[in-house]
Amino acid sequence: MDKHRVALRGASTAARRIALAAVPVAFLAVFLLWPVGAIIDRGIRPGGALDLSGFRDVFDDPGLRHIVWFTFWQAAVSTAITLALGIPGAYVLSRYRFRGRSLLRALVVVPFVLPTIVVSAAFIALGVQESLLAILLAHAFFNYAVVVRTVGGLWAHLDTRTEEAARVLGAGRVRTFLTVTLPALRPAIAAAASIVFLFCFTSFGVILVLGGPRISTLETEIYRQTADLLNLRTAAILSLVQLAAVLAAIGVSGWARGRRDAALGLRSASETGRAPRGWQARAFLAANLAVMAALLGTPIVVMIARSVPHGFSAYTQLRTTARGFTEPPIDAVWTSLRYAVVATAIALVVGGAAAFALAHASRRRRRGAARALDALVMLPLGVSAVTVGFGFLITFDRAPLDLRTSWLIIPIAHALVAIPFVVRIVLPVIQAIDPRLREAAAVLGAKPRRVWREIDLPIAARAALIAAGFAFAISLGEFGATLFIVRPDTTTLPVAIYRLLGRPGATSFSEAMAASTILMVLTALSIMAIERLRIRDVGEF
Amino acid sequence: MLEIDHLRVEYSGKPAVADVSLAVPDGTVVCIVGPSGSGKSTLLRAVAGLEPPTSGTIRWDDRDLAGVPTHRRRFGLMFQDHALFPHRDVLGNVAFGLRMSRLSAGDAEARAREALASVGLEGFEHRKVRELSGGEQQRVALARSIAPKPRLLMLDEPLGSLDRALRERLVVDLHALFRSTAITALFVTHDQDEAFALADSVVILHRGLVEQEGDPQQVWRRPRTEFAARFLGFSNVLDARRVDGVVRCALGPVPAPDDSASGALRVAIRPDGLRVADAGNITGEVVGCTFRRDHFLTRIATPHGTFEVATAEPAAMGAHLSVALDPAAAVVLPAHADR
Amino acid sequence: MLEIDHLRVEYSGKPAVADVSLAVPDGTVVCIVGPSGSGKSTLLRAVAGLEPPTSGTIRWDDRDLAGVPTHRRRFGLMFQDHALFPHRDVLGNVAFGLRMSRLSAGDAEARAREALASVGLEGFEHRKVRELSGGEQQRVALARSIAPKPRLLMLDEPLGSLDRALRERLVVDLHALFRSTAITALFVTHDQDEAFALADSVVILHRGLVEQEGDPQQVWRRPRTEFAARFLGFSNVLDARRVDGVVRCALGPVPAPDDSASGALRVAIRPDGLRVADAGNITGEVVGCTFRRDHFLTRIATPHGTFEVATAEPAAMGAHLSVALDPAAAVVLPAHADR
Amino acid sequence: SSSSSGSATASQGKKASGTVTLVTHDSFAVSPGVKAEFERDTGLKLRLISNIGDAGSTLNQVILTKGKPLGDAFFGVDNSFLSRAEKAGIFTPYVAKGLSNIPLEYQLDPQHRVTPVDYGDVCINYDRKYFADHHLAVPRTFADLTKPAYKGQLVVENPATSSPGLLFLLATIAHSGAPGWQRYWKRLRANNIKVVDDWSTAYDSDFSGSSGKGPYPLVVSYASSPPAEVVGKTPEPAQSPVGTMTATCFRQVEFVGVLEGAKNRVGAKKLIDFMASEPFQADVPLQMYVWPTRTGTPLPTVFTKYADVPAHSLTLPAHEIGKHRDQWIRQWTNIVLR
Ligand SMILES: Nc1ncnc2c1ncn2[C@@H]1O[C@H](COP(=O)(O)OP(=O)(O)OP(=O)(O)O)[C@@H](O)[C@H]1O
Ligand SMILES: Nc1ncnc2c1ncn2[C@@H]1O[C@H](COP(=O)(O)OP(=O)(O)OP(=O)(O)O)[C@@H](O)[C@H]1O
Ligand SMILES: [Mg+2]
Ligand SMILES: [Mg+2]
Repeated sequence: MDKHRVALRGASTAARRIALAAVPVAFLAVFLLWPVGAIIDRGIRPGGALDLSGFRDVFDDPGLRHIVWFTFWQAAVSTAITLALGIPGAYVLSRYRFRGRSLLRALVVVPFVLPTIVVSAAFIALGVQESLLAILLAHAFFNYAVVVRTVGGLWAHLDTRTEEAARVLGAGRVRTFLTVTLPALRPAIAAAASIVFLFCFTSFGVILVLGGPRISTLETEIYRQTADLLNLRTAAILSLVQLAAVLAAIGVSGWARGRRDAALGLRSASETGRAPRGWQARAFLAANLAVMAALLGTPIVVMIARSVPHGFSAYTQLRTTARGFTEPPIDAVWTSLRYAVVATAIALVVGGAAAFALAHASRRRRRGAARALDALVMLPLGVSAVTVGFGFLITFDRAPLDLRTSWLIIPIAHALVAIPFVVRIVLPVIQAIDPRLREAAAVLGAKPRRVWREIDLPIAARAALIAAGFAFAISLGEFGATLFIVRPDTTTLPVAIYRLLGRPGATSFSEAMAASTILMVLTALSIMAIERLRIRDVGEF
Repeated sequence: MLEIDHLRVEYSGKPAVADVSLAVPDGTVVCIVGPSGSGKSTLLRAVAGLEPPTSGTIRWDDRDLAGVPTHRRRFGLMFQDHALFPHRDVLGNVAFGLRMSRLSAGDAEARAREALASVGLEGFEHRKVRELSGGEQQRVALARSIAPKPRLLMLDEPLGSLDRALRERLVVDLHALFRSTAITALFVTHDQDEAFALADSVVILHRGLVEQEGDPQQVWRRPRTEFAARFLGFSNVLDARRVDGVVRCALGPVPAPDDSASGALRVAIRPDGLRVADAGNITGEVVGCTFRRDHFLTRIATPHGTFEVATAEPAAMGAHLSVALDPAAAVVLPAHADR
Repeated sequence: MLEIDHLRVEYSGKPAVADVSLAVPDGTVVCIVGPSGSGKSTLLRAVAGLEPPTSGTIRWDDRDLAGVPTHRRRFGLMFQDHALFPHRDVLGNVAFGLRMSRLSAGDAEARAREALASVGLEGFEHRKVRELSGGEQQRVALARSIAPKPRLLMLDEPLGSLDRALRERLVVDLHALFRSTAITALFVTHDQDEAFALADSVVILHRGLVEQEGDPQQVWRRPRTEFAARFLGFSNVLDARRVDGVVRCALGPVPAPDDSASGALRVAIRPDGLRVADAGNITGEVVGCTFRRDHFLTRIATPHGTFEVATAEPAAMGAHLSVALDPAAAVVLPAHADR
Repeated sequence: SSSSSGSATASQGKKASGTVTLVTHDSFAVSPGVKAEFERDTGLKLRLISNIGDAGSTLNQVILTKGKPLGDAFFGVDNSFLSRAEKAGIFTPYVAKGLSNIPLEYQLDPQHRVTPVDYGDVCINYDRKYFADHHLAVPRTFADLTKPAYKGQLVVENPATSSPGLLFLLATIAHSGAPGWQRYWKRLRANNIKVVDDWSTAYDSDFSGSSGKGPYPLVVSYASSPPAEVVGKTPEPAQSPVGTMTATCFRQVEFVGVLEGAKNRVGAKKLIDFMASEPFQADVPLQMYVWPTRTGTPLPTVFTKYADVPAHSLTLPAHEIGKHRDQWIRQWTNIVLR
């Protein structure tokens, strides 16, 4: 009888968890698995019968084998470089209090929205030629923010008490970091690493522009086979290979995140920050600022410089309807903002539901289902944009999902890319919440939904805002991610930039740079505004 | 009225509470004492519905609580490690339970302020909880659990990190609160003074089992097992025998209750039940002496074991002293009780 | 030797330690007591190098520690809230400091096991720290801070959540440890028994200032301010006057030290310095009586205030009793000392 | 969501209404006034669905959605992809009003599934200032480009990923013939040409004559690049900073067609009529930097003043291109990139 009742209670909370998990599962099934599945299906079942002979062709081709190997290699090395640069940056931006910190925190995300061409122009201006090195540096440039934000989101909340304990026990700063801080950050670092790895694994623009035509990866090859050659058979095989690789990478990262989700004493982010004390701290801060300036500042400076070759005419020009536009390019700002708001909302809802479902699932059994969901939410980063884009075309062509030419398809595509970020930034923080706090709330009479609202939500709120800022930036910059989605006649800012770049003439180019500068400022401002948001009666945590 | 019946709670197969039966009648205060790790916190957690019982039942007013989730039980629990909400300020923590009970925000705040004042934390309303001293945190936790006036109040070490003066004041206040509101309470403490000052009934827990239970004075004066005796400060325990109705130990005859069995027995005496005599029964050498505020605790090694004796003056190490017994202070126990 | 000189530590402008000067000679044990929030933990944190002093200096063997980072000071600190490493098991926590001092892994483990055994936690080596009871966690923290044998050991409430029997055992063990290794130690406790049992010198802190400092027995018997007296349990404080060299209070004459000023004075008496007499100086009504293990604490309201009196038997509420004073137990204090 | 009233039964004379949707790639553009004129004249609303990808991938998207097209008409197939489009059967034939004003040389599909809208030339552009400063003769012929004097001066686009890149490859094939072009590219490679993946990298950052001030004075671009460099500059220079090697030009013609399965066929036809008409044709040069196909359309002065128009552009038959395109690209890749 007792057992039965307890089981009943378990069932109702389990039902709640399943309902929570159903949101991301349904969204990703419809907007990712279905279109991708459809396009792969066309490739491997051209006439209705399964044709896997493509596999042999692919693996017999040493060129393709090399591409697979190279794709792994460059992604792994890029990830290592990004982590090495980004973790100190995360520390500085989450633990030191100094003037201009919030601006800097917003600025590090700017690379995410800059067109690859701008970056490559900057790298070339710096004397870095098209090469492998250029690819690695550019990957570090783009993904620095991923590490800073994913890791910093947790770091800002870590209680310093255990670090102090280690110091008192004779551990120096580095030792303390390695033995106490690092294990606590492990889930966040593993999360950042997996995102960066997947980004580099499927990176497109950087490889094309900075690698030169001699370097190709699975992603560029899939693009070529699909978009240029319409060779769906080979593309499908390559997509499956890519998928397998991505799943393997996700598996490794899940293992690296560790099984034990130790609750950490979390503190308000405002309490853990301190002004740098002592010359070592100041030197460390200075070194990191120098890295940021070199890595992030240079391209930005080059971009701004090239937007003003003859004063600000390029900016004023954007207010008039240029050749090739049906409206002034500056109007794209509003379109971009509107899409970004919708995309961010979708990503927060879907990613948030996934994060909470995962946080609860990992505490008890059902690890198998949890792992599957965990991998599923990462998948959007591991699937070719061209595969998704072409998949959309052939799946959403009938009611009720005749979305191919609806504007909604664009924010949905942006949200797909942003969801992994939301999950990876929010989940480590939720998992670190001491379960005793939830128990205390329950004892004080809060029912489960209320516990969630009063404990999980406010504590994860800051992380969610960080994730929201990121989602917003992803949507604003959306370029590489959704290049292949058709769009109705509304133009987003990056598309306007691309159009301007696609036209000959010096003025078009400086207008493109001007639009990029506007995009950058817009991004920085939006992120700062989002992170200043305060959810009512939650206060600042 | 809370009734716990043959409760057993296990953590991964190992029992933390092995088999506890206990009743807390309405309006009474029951205090649980016991060594570290004996299952006190686990017992409270099980009553609050935070740990599922492995077996046994917990009932409130004859209703089985098995299917009732924590937030519906309307029990209060002050956690041993406080579990304050780091994202709320002091007032927000204390007002939390009041808000959950659908009090208006204004009323909740007023009552929270009252509760804070009662633990001496006026003016701390808007402090961050992580920036409080240990004792201040504990008082916030206490105020938080008391403020919503739960029908059963459970406190896990409520005054552990407070200084004596403040603790005595709060003991008096809690005592008044318990009496005036006829609150039903179950609390855990390591401070036996506190336990004996506040409780209507004391329960000694040992390895997840009830070792002894009863009226505080009764328990204090007449422990029934060797474990309980040692736990309550009867640090001198020696063998005894009952011969012809008289119980004798190395220190002399001891008055025995009628019901004690004959044959091998044990006798337990507190340090203040022994004294240094000019001609005691046993003589030994002083091996230690520490100051204990109002007396010295002198350790004297004798052929019958080492005795702890309360003395008014410090004793020199190595001195030879005799030990005598105040027979009224001795308690007779069955031999080979557990441990 | 640790020397603290006019130390001041502020949190966002408010002093937690206002002005403390203190010396801990090599091989001595200094105990800090004081009410909740008086700055005890902050003082220890400043000595450990975890809080920067606003002003004042901290020296070790005449060397100013201002520029020396925490991990180079080789001081041990047991945190009030333990601060155990959640990612390490019990053994990993205790061995941490040993590994930092470049001990081989094997040696570190052996010594960590030893330290664990000394706090009664054999067999707990591979438990997760989150799955320990409150007292077990505290013991792990204690073992962790003691194991590396730091040159200055600071303990913040080391035994607060342990039961009396275990605490007494550990007090004895700590005492032996301090003596045998001539360790220099600074520790904070709320338990005055503990303070007086372990310390060579006791410091009473109040609002970030040293209220009184000295030999434990001296401090216990002769508090110098009303605050110290009340803090040490002299709960009855009444006005007195010195007239013609004799100090008199409502309860009668009191022997006074020669140096006490004349005019308005105060007299402080512990509950056990008062007794119920057939014909005491003052008569009042019993307004409360609580059991205190070995006595009853009876509160008697009289025209001169409410007195707390230790009585052997419980007193009936409302009964009229007279109070008499044991003059030797009274302490004369200056009037209007702080507070 | 889109289109349509009276779609199936519509006849030529009837006034159409609703929305007509044009699927296109990114370089399609029309000025707002001209668009409004179309909407006013026909009562149709013109909706654009554009793709950021290049002409090839846009075409492939249209092929993928055959039968359930995203719109009613498709603009953006050029002569290099025409045969693929024809083979896929994505268009239905329609003879536009005003086709008679378009020279036959542009009407590459005898069945009129597509209607030519504009043409242009892909040519090598050069940086006038560079050659003047270095006292170097401007190269004139394909052969010149393989000379040591021009070593390391040319940047070209990858024909696999870029449409001007492909057209320039076709130019060399049209010029040198079947096996000859391969030898030619080997020599080009030996002369240190640079290959990049897209036009804007080549032109905006590698070419020295653009605002990018890159290191390469020769670039594969368009005959319209010289006028484009001048647009918006005040005062107008006497000469464009960029010149065109007219002997290297390959002709590109862009077409529009009615999509098979279009919901608003009548509208699509009206749109095509409009695109062949004078107002639209006159709008083409400054919107898309190409030349209008309709004879007698007035050109803006920047075009007449600054563009060097080749007397004879190179061409290849569309079916020829269609047959060999993939093979040529593979061969090119092996020669130039491996
Ligand atoms: N991080 C902090 N920020 C701001 N104020 C603090 C902080 N830590 C402590 N305080 C305040 O400083 C004062 C002294 O605190 P401290 O922790 O030293 O007290 P304590 O003597 O150890 O008290 P307890 O016995 O309760 O632990 C307290 O009033 C406390 O509220
Ligand atoms: N989450 C847990 N998982 C496994 N074992 C646990 C857990 N919590 C407690 N225990 C073990 O159960 C036993 C009882 O723990 P409990 O916390 O109830 O002790 P306690 O009587 O409250 O002790 P203390 O006075 O030290 O707080 C202890 O041996 C403890 O190690
Ligand atoms: Mg406990
Ligand atoms: Mg403290």
